[in-house]
Amino acid sequence: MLRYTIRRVLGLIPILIGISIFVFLFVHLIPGDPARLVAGQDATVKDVQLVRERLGLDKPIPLQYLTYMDNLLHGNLGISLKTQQPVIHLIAERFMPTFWLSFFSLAWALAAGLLIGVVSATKRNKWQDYSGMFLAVSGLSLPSFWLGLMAIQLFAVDLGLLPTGGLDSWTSYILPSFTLGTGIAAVIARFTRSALMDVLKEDYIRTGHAKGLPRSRIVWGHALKNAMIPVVTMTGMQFGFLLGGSVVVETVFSWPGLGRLLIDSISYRDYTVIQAEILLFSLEFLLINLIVDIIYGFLNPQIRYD
Amino acid sequence: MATEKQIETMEWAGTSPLPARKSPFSRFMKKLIRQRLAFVSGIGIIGLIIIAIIGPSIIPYKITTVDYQYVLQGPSARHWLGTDPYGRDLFSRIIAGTRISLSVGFFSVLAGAAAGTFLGLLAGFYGKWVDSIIMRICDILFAFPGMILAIGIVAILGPGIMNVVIAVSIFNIPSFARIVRSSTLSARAALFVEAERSIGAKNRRLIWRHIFPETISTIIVYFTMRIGTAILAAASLSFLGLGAQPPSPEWGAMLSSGRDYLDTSPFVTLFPGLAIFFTVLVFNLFGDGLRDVLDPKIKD
Amino acid sequence: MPEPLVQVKNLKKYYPAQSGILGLKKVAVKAVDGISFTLNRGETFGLVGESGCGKSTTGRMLMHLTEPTDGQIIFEGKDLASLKGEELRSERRHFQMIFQDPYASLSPRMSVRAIIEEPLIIHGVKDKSERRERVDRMMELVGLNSDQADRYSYEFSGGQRQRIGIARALVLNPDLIIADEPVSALDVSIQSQIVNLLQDLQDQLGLTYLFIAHDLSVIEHISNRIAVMYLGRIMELAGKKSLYAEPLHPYTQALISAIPIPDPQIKREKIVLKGDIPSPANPPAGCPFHTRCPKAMDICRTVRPETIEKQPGHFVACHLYN
Amino acid sequence: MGQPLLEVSHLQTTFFDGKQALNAVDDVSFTIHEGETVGLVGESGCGKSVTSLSIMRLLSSGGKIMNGSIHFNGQNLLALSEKEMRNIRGNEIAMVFQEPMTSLNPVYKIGKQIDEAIIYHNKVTKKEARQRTIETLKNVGIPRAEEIVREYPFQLSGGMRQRVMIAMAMVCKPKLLIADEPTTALDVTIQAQILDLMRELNKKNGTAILLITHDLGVVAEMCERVIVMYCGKVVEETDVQSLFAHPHHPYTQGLLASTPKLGEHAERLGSIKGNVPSLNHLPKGCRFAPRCPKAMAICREQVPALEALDDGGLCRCFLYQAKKAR
Repeated sequence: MLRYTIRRVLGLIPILIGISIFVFLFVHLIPGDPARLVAGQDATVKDVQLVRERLGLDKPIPLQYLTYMDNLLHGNLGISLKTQQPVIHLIAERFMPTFWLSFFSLAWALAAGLLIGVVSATKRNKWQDYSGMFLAVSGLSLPSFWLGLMAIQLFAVDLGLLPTGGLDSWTSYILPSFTLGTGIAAVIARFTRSALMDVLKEDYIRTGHAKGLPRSRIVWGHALKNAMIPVVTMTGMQFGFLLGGSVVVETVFSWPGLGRLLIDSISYRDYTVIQAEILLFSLEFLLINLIVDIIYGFLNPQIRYD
Repeated sequence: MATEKQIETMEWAGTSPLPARKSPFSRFMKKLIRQRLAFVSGIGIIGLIIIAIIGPSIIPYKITTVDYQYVLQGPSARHWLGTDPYGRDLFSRIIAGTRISLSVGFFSVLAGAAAGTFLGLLAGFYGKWVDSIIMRICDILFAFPGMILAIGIVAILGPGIMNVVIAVSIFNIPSFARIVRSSTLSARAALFVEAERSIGAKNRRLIWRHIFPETISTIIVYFTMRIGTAILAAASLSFLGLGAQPPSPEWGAMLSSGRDYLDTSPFVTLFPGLAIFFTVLVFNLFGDGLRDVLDPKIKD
Repeated sequence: MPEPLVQVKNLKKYYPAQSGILGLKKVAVKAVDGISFTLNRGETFGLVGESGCGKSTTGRMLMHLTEPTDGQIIFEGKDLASLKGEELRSERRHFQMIFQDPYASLSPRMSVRAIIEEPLIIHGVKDKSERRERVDRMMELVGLNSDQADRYSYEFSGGQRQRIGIARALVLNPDLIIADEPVSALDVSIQSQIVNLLQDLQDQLGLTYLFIAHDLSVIEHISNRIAVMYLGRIMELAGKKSLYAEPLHPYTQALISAIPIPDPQIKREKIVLKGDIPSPANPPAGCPFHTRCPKAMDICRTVRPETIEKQPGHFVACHLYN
Repeated sequence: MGQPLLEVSHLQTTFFDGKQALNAVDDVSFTIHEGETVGLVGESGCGKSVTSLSIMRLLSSGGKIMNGSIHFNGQNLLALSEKEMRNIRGNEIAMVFQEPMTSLNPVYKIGKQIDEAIIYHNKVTKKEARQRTIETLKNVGIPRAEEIVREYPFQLSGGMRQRVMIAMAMVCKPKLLIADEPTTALDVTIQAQILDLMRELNKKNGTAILLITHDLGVVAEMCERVIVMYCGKVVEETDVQSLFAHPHHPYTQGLLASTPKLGEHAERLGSIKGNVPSLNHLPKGCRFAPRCPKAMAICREQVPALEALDDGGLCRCFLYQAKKAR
């Protein structure tokens, strides 16, 4: 297990370096002169030159990259072009609302997805299965922004039960989490169903029956524990979907989080913030997948004992 | 060479008549028709394609016709699905939008699939350093959540529907590369490919005549399943203002412009959303059916 | 005087395996660890052993499906192990292989004709009607109805599919057929059909067989000479009569005694070996069999026994005879 | 001879695939007495495994017992509720399968998987169950049983896993053990160990064994009585000595001739022409007739009955019935 974990962590290093290069190159890939971008469209040629020197943009690209990495490791993500504040402050402010939104969405997705998946697999080809899978494929096909708008219309505007947007109290979490988690719940449900059905075909399930165990014990004990192994891995992959989806859902619900900051920054062409956010999102995704890999190791004795 | 022994061997094999000849294609069609839901959604897809092709020429109103007399009208006999804030006919705009969504979904997946398939075949067949390099690049691309990668790309290239196609195809590359690589690996290890190798077939023949056909059903299934996702992603980007720009009748963009009138005229957001939902749904259902027939091993 | 067709000298296959925290420490899995034997023209040479003994790897190395780590495979004065590229490809048609699984070894996408024709196309038989004729002749030869050449392989039963596999192997007129467990996936009544077919084809075409199997009864029936393998090494090699009448190696003795004989009248004293077959990743030092050998001595635990010719043509690697 | 322990009569098991109904087991009857070892022999698709799964009532979906009865200790298993049947499975009738590599749950420890069977069938504490588990593991020849209970299946070899499977089957001291090709997946030297163990358990505990196999050698070594099946029907049933000395049914004769015998040095093997027909293309009349070298006109028209022979065996063949009639 230790060996496995160390290998996973070490395996991340080349990916981290790759990401940092991509993100660093981001500003350089934008058509036009980066110094001009920073200085603004109406700056004089001299001002642009000053900015170029101040930011080290006149130096060779590899050297710029090293400087960028040095700053990064010291927690310096640059200055926002729009507000002139350190980017790290902007992000820190917005981090927690996004974190909790992701957390509640995932919790809802797991609860709904696992339940539907298990019921569908055990009631194969019965009405429970058909309705479960109909819900799931619908959830998979719903545009989240539309689902969010319809939910606002129904629960906030028509019924007046919940806030339409923003973050004021815990009730503010309900609609956005529901919207963001629905698509993932659908994926989890479908995946759980097929994983569980595969497991139920295994020889050791037959062994369980031959021992005289009741079906409930076989499904919830023997089968589910095995089926969870691939489900956990897949849920980690879905987290990327969650982070991407949060941009959309935060826009719909005027959520004070990272996703909306990203969209706002794009409309203001605030490239340092965009750059930092892309880096942050991918780091988060990698971290989640590392955690998932470790959970996977714990579920799978073959790895745990390796 | 013909001896009596030959006749004897004949007899052992038993020349019992075989049942009617079944080609792989006829087996496939038979199974597909048995999947009723997939069959119906296949018809749905054909319907959508027809609408995409002839729709713009049969719609009752020009999609750009502004009519301030009929702003935000509810559904009526005159405007079946009502009108938008500029008094344009929603039904006509939604029909016209079909072509945009379908082509964005199709071409972005096609480009991603072509590149990903090529890379996946190379990585899976040659292994070693070719595999390492391709897969490490895919790992890095994978480390960016799909939508974030697309947003980043649009931020570089600027908003616009073409750039959305580029962004969505780039985030499709690594998923296709991975899935094709793994089915290449299993095909390469398949005994009949090994048998082919033992006869002395060259690599090119192995890849294109034996391994690629093995991966094709996986690619087709995955292709269909990804179209739905791609349409959703493109609509989301347009909704965020990064894709198609008004007055384009792109569904996501229409939805975005209607959201300010949500409380008074919900149909302006309702109908484009239903169009997206229905389109993505038929592709997902068809993909599910294809998967059950062609390659039950693929998971979402 | 037997005429040697292929000489295998000190053939080895080591697979790298990783261990240690970072997987940096390389440990070799010795799948085949220095084996030598000669295949004579027109004979059937049996290679027998339990799982992990390296018998299939040996067959695959002869076919160049696996690159040998070391050693020589000498055929017509050339060392095949060192050949590469085009030269290797053209030498390949002298050696052909029959596989264990008649289901997986035939492409589900090709008709029977296309499958049998494939070797001809690859080796440059351009004339379509000649190919057609050769395929038809080959199908009749292995007992298939050539009218069914346009069927797909999945429409046939296991035994018929194995016949297709045999036709594919024979269509290039090879010298050597490597048959890797060709009957172990088949039912008993079909097994004997295929075994008989292989024998008939050998008589008619003068083929040489390397017959790989785990089933000693089948091996004994079909082979002229037999090599017994254990953990990558040949323990004993002899003509079939002397191997069964007078097995020298304790492993061979145990193996023969372990086979259930379909005759309840025969009561034998059984040698039941203790313990499991060790993993080839971590084989015992000295003689690989010493952990289970009822006659193991001290020397067996440390020194690898040399192969000696105890009687003419009867080789054994065991300290009991040194 | 002891009491009849298991009495299968006129069992018919059908698999439904779409509109097709395939009789995998068709009118099969036999008995097993206490302490007896009976072999059920046949090639793939002959219905031997389906017969054993029918006895356990563990048929996969699509399979259904349509007819017949299965009496165990005087109780008709087919009339029991699912809950009552659970009390029989693993407790009075236990089963060992062909694939030791996949028949154990990979995420549970060995000990837990055996304990479970004890706890479900007996009123014992976890500690007592564990003790019995260790004891049983020792009885099936597993060294360091105390440590093995804390290990996972992937840490054991195939032979050891099959021993664990046997221990799991024997832990509640069943009266009948059904072993479905228990050694087919194992190496020859390991097979010898497992057969040895089963013989010993049969002698020591008096457990009756229904041994399902395709290997006539295993049958000759293990069984007292043999039932030969072909295409879902019993074609011959007799004691092991007469089966090998004087096989009656042409199928049995062909099967024996096809099997190579060690040290016999025959030039050619006997063989049965043709292929086993699939269940949806069964011939009219005797199912073996198209492959039978002695087939007569009547064989292609009518299905022969399973009738007693002079030496006490049963055979389903017109050859002998014709003689008798004459």
